[in-house]
Amino acid sequence: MQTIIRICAFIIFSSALHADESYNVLLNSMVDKNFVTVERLKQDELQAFCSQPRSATVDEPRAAELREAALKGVPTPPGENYLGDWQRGEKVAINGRGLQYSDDPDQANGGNCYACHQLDPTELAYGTLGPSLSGYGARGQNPAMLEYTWTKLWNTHAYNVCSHMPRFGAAGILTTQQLQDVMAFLFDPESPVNRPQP
Amino acid sequence: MASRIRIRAQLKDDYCEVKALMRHPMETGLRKDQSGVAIPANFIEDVQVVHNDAVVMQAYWGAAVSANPFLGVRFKGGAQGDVVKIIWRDNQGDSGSGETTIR
Amino acid sequence: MGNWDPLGLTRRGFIKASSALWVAATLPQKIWAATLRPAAAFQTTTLEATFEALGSVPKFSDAILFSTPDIAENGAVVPVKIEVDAAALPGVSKLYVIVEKNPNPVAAVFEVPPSAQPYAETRVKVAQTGKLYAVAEVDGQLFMTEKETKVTLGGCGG
Amino acid sequence: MSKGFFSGLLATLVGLWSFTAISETDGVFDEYRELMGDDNPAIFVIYDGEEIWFTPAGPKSVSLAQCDLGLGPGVVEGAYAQLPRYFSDAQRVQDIEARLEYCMTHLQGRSPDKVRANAYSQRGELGTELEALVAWIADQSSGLTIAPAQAHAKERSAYTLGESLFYYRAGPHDFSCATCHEQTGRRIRLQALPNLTTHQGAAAAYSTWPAYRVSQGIVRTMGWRMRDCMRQQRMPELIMGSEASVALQTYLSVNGAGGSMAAPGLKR
Repeated sequence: MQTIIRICAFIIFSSALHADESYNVLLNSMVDKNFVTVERLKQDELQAFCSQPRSATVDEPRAAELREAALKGVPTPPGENYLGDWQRGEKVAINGRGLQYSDDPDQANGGNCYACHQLDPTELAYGTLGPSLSGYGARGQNPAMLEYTWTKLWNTHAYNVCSHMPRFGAAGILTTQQLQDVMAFLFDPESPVNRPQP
Repeated sequence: MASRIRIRAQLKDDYCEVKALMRHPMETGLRKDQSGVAIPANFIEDVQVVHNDAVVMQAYWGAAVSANPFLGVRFKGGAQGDVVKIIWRDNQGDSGSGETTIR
Repeated sequence: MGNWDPLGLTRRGFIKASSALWVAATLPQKIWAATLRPAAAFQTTTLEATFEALGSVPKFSDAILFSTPDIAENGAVVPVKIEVDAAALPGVSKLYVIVEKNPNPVAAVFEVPPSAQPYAETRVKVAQTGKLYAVAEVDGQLFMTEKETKVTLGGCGG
Repeated sequence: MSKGFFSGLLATLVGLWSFTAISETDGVFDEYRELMGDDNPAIFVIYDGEEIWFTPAGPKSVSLAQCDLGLGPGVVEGAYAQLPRYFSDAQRVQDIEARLEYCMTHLQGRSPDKVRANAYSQRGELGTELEALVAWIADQSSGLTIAPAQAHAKERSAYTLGESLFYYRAGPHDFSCATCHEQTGRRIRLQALPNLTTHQGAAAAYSTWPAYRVSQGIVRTMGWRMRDCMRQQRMPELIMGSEASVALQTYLSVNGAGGSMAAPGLKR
């Protein structure tokens, strides 16, 4: 029993060491540039947990803890108002700027949704790292759907702990208003996302 | 500086195909450099393709032609071993030329 | 994509093999023809003004084959190729490449002497998604073909 | 937010966001690439690189002709395909950029800070000395097999480090290299993304850098590509020839080993 504990301790310790080594190497290999500093190289718990190949075995109890923590941090939008203006939301979805050292920090960040998702079916330049969201509104606009989607956008790890989607709300990439607008872009029947396929 | 033009001329069925790459920034005058200073317009305005001292294509370009421009033209009457020459001149008065033989 | 040796010479030692085909830029200068650069046509800022500067709005013609990609990976370099069917439209003396939404629509003009084929290939900058026109001039009359090219955004933020 | 109420529905809803793979990624730009043809303006830069290699420079006014790229002083042909490798004089694993910096500072007596500061073209510049040298040196390995040295312990640990850096998530977007390059057949916007964890993907990517970037009109190096990927990940600026840059390139070259060098490539 004690041996097992020791082995576990060793595994945990050595993987922590490993992450430390990566961090130290990165710290010595990078320099601050414009508004982006080496502070960003520090990992939070979730980032450290998710820095392994997709094929790696997941420590399920720990994953459950992290999901729970992520879910707890998701606020309800002001006045439980999930839906903003889809036209503004579309601009957020198209805009890929923000938080790179080459970007203007005074401009609003974009969501860059098209980098990974299909949305308006007439837009050809969409990525496939994430699933197609064309016709998303047809999946229903009930309270459960709204809350689910809001949570997904705010902190995707509440559902899928090592998802590669950014934590748009939790990490402060988009504002609450921008997120409400993106929600409308996804759900509004008038939004091009929900136009019939050409 | 090494040559600023690369040309190849090849005999096809009933014409000679000339393809050329020129080394030139083709600046529009609308771009700014790192420190925000406008980069002056600098682009090839005139290009001539000459075969046996006869002009077989005269091109006039604007700043919208891409950087390191490519030119492809076809003319009649070329024979293997003939010399094909290309001469360019830009809006700042710089010029360049090069030649090759038809293969 | 990586294999770009146009002369079929390389592999390594591209330089050794092909240096004979290179000439330094020190040849006798210019054989400039008696024609003049159509400066006014390069300065217009709208399609209408451009056609006005050329003399008229060109008529559509199937004899002009115009190759541009439907989607361009990058607006900085969009390949264009114009080829006129000389049997259907003989006597072409000039070819124009026009990009509708550029600050100055006229990108290139090619004067085609009788010894040349009505054929031109180059690469142009296309500021945004829009139409490109290939115009051919025959005895002062203008003919054209149009094609839409979509300029896409890059992946990682534009 | 009221957590419990909808929890029964959650499992179903999570499924809604689940993945439907789309793999028609290739082909979108086929027509564009066909019209582009094979003409690569990198050729001009290759010539510059050769000239620079043999031109005396620096306080010591010597050329790089005695620089050892791993196959002995002055041997350029085939050297690029075997990098990164361990160099006993420098006592570290180096990529082409770290090695050139070493030769410029040790043979030519130049300042390392200046070499690094002028390494990559900035906006409005049309190519640097380093970019030209790398283009020429890579061309001298064209057609040869990617075969990075892995005999030395430090070469092997560079690979292991590179692998862990590849998966290292950080920054406001939680990105790592793996975010975009761990799956096959995906694309970002319209750009196809190589799966760099596979031999095929890594070989295709590694073999075609340095590359002429048509969008920038200049030749860019693999080291620059690493820096730019880090920028896109919202990370700070990666130092040329740094341990992280070399480790990541080691990870890619070893994954791509056996592929055939075809650089300088031609890219968007």
